[in-house]
Amino acid sequence: MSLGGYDVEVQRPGGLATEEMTLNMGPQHPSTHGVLRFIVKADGEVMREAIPDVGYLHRSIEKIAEKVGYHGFMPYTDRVDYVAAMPCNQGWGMVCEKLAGIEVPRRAEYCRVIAVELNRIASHLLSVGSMGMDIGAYTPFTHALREREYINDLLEELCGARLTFNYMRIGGVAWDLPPDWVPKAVAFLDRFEPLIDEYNALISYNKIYVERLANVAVISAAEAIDYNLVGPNLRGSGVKYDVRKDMPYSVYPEFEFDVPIGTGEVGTVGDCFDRYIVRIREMNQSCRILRQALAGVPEGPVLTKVPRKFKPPVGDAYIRLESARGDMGWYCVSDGSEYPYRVKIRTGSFTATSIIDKVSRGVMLADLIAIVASFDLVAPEIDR
Amino acid sequence: MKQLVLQLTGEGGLLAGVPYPLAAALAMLLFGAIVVFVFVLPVAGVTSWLERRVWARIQSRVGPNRVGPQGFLQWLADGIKNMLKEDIIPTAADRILFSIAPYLVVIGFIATFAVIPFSSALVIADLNIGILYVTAVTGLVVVGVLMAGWASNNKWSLLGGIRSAAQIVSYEIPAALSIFPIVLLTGTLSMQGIIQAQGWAPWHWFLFHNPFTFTAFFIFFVAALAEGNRTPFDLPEAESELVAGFCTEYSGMRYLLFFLAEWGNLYVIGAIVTTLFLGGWQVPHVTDNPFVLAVLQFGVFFLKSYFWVFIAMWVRATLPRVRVDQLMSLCWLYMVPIAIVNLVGTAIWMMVVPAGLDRVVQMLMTLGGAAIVVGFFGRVRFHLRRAKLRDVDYYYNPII
Amino acid sequence: MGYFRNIKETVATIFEGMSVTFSHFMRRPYTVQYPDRVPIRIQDTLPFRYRGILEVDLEICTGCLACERACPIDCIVIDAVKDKDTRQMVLKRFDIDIAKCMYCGLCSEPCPTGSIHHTSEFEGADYSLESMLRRFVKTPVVAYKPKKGPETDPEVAPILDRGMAYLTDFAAGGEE
Amino acid sequence: MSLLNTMPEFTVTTKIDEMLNWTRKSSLWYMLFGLACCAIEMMQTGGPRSDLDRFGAVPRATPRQSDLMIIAGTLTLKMALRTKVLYDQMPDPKYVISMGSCSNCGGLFQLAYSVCDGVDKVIPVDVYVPGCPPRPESLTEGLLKLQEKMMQEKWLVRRGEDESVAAQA
Amino acid sequence: MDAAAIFERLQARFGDAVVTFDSGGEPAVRVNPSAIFQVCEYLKTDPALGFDCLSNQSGVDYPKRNDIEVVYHLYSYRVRHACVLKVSVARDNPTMPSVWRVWKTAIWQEREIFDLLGVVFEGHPDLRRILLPEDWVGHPLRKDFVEPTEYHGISTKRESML
Repeated sequence: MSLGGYDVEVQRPGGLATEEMTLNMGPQHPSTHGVLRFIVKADGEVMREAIPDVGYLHRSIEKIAEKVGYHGFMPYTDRVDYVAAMPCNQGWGMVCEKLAGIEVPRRAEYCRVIAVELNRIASHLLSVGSMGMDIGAYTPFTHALREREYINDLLEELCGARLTFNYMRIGGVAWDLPPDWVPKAVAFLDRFEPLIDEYNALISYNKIYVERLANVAVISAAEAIDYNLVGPNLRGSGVKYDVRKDMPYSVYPEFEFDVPIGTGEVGTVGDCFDRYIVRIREMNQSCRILRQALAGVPEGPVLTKVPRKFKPPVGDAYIRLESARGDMGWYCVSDGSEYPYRVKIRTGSFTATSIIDKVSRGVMLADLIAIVASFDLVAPEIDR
Repeated sequence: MKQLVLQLTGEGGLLAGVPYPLAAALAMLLFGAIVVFVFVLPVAGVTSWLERRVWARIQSRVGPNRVGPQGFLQWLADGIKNMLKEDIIPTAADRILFSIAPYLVVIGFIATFAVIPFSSALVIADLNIGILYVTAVTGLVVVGVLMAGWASNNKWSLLGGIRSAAQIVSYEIPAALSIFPIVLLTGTLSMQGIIQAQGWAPWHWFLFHNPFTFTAFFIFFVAALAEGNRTPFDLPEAESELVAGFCTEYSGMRYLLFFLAEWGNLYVIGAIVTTLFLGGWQVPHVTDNPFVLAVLQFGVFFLKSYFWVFIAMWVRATLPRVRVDQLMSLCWLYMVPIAIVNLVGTAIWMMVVPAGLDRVVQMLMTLGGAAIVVGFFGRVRFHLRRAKLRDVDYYYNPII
Repeated sequence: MGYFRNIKETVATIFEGMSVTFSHFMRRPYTVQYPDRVPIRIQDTLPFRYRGILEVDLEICTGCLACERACPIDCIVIDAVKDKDTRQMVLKRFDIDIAKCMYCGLCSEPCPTGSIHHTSEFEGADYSLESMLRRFVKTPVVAYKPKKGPETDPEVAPILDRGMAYLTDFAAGGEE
Repeated sequence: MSLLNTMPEFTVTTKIDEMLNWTRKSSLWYMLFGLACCAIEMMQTGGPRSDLDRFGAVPRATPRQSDLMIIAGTLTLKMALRTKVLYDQMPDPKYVISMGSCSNCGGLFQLAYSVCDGVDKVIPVDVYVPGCPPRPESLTEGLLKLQEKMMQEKWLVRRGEDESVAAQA
Repeated sequence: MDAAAIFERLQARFGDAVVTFDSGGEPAVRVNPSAIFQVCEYLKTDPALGFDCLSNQSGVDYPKRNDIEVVYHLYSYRVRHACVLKVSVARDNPTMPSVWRVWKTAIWQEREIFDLLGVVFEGHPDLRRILLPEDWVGHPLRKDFVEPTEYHGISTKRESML
């Protein structure tokens, strides 16, 4: 049911003075996903603007990199994006390997891809689940958490931790796939894929849910590129771009998978629903990649010998990889010493937050929640 | 009740000599107090526990099961804890309004119990304007909620209060309009009268009386959910939007009252729906013993109304929340027009349809209702099989 | 006819969603009822690589300080001094601050004997930070000296076997 | 509560105390307040696998209705001031669990310039849970430890002389 | 188009005084700070270059050379190629034009560089601290940054228990 037009132009009889209300949403608010603050100027339920105030989780990870050395920084990369820590691990590994010109064994690349894709599913699950929760449905969230537990179990067996993996090393991965692990992962996929359909039946195509998300915060492709949106947020606006496909790294060219984009099936291309549904479809694609990768893990070592005192030559390197929140940039400057000279991490959430100010003008308060959820913001990724 | 009082005040009764009006008033007060303390409080509490258990099962959890047997005493622990917690009145709040508001909300919902007919005898007061009284008295809740939102001097509370006021006031209209077809059919506003006009079997219920009452039932249930601030219409306390809505600043005892009202209201919704559409306490004629009959009727009524409480919990665990403008357009664009169609339709139905056809339609409607239920379980089975079909029963963690 | 299609879609999708949630009444809950209502301890179900609270087998600690150096946040402190008379390494202190530890596993990778290792233990909640300091050396002990041949001491041999087994799986791909 | 603390110690008062403590510990509503990585594990703890609701602990969005604050994650200096405000908004009796290395003592972010090393610098902590992040069972254990502590509390009976002085100070 | 080709185009347009080629590390184009806006505008609007996205903007402090280097990683979604620009500004007076009119994403990325390194972008609409609190002193990613001992009464150091 098209529950009312979306036109929120407020009409009031002449002479009735209204006062603008300043709402302070966050840093502690149930739906800001961690510590994120919005200074909302509202006219009743309609927002004039919502200015994001970030930095409540600025943990100075980039400065710490200059103090702990190349190997020691690996555990910190887990904390850059705790929901999808594997891509961050991989990013740091890749940028160091590019600096020093290290070749990664093929088996290690497969291990990396498997771990990253599992983690991507876990991250997207949390994203779509919390989206459901923010819209007001709690059950999809707990179902998503339930499936996450299986992935956590798999990753725990692979690398010994549930969230902060510290799995990858410069030049490969720390641990080989455990024996009997591959069938378990395949069993998980067999179990998980029908559950995506169930999830869609439960929430994705629910009329109330669709109405809440369709046509909200439409971002055109040009705007998305201008604001440097990446990953599912960019693809939701209809730009068919995936670093795994368009700037191939690791062993991704060996796998067949599609890049889902927003098509505006219930509203306009680039609305909240498109950003949401892209994530759901990406989970399917990740399952596809995982099946191919699990079937074709080559034999061989998983780690090249890298000296404990790792000293890459002077220079800088910039790599891009597709993390769960999209194109993640790692820039590292080396001065030839044991410690990185400067590390800069360009993350998807940071740039996505910068567009909230623009798209939130004139929408309703409840829509702000949907917008924030649809960008899949993770606080430390914004603040680092 | 009237007979009981007459018996007591009559010759040789316990209260012989006491004038009847005084005795009747005392009896009403006593029964009211019993209802509140023995029935309303535990029902509200147990409902909150049950809701958590139902939620938990839907969410693949187990829910509270440590406090007492199967966690049954959870509501008691919650209640006593909240009673003993520090009661904060924010310095910026309007002290008087802030303190009164929860009581208004509680009065608004407890007062409805005055006319709920638990059996043919068990009713505090069988008002001849019973159903009108219910719609009127629940209006107090709006005042309380709006007062709470305003007095808290918190912007989230204010927004919650305003949303609640707009919502309850709007949804009173479709709710009332859906009651009218029943009033048309029975010709009475008395709750007992409405129940007496129905029978014990489903095809005697107004739910299956004709297509218009069938629709009216759903309109009424949805509107009642909205009035009770239940998901998908829980906007006033939308946790992910307004922190905790109008009760953001409330703590301790005062919050407990809101808590009580929320779950107590749920039962009221169930009871009214049962009265209006599901034949109330009507049971097949099995005995003439008034005591057994009362227990039987009470049991039937309680189960029927609790079924709708369960439905409301289940809906809450399933559906997302609507937006505030959608809430309004849902009311004014969809529910009010349909409710009016129902009203007119029922009137025409009463005039046009002959008595014989009436019975056939009722049987067909009942069959249709059964078909919907069967279809529903078909879908449930489909979902179960899809999950099971490829569920290789391979659990990684040995404990699970 | 968008009006009636909206009503139809709403009813249909809510019907579908309700059937999904109802089907969960017929599925098992997934809760592991830690701590008491579980058939086996959770710790025993955790995988071998699980990085729980650190533990040190002092019998096989060589006092090489590799773990202390590897730790990026200095949560391990070792005092190892060379006894002048016996020319042996003596461990005077081996403290790990589990309140600060980040459970990354970087310390157990370079350990030559698998002395410092992660256990599957995760229960360590306490009322004060001081009690979360793990002091392994109660009285100064002599550090372990790796032998050329197989281990002969019957007390140390099983511990060393365990340590080496841990190393082969946990730090198999360790650098250098 | 201060008025009640004047009663002498009897079996009755002890029993009542026990009952009150039981209700408190059985209904520990925690604040939905996640800071960083540990927040995800806190969600998982409330999730299906290790359901905190079993112990009667449910999340509440507003500090006014919560008894327990789980500091889940790194507390930055910018956030520390807010956390203090939130803690002050909670009604007595209130408890704090510090979850994970970062909130215990700064953990791996002790090297950072913008991180408050340890939540105990800002608000009093009842239970510390180690881990980075602690797994859900670990947090559950922390909650049980807190319940143990709560059962020792005395509300009705007179406190020792030194204790009441300390309470006044 | 690779870095050398892009440089040739820029050289032809702006001349040697404005752009130089930097081959240390990743090949990059070194741009005179005063001309960065014009260069960026050209890079975006020229159809063959078409750099429609500022993928990453970072600042690096070099106290030895006494300058702060701002690095632009550009990407073109249209042409699918990338390029790196480097701009050096004096460390004691780090001022350079903002490019937010070319790419909106620069608004926040420049704010971050201002916050952490103290580079002032002229013409920026909203140059405030972003990650650190408003009352913070100093720019922490500079190499000579000294950690404050106290912030609003909270000491920033913790004695190790060990």
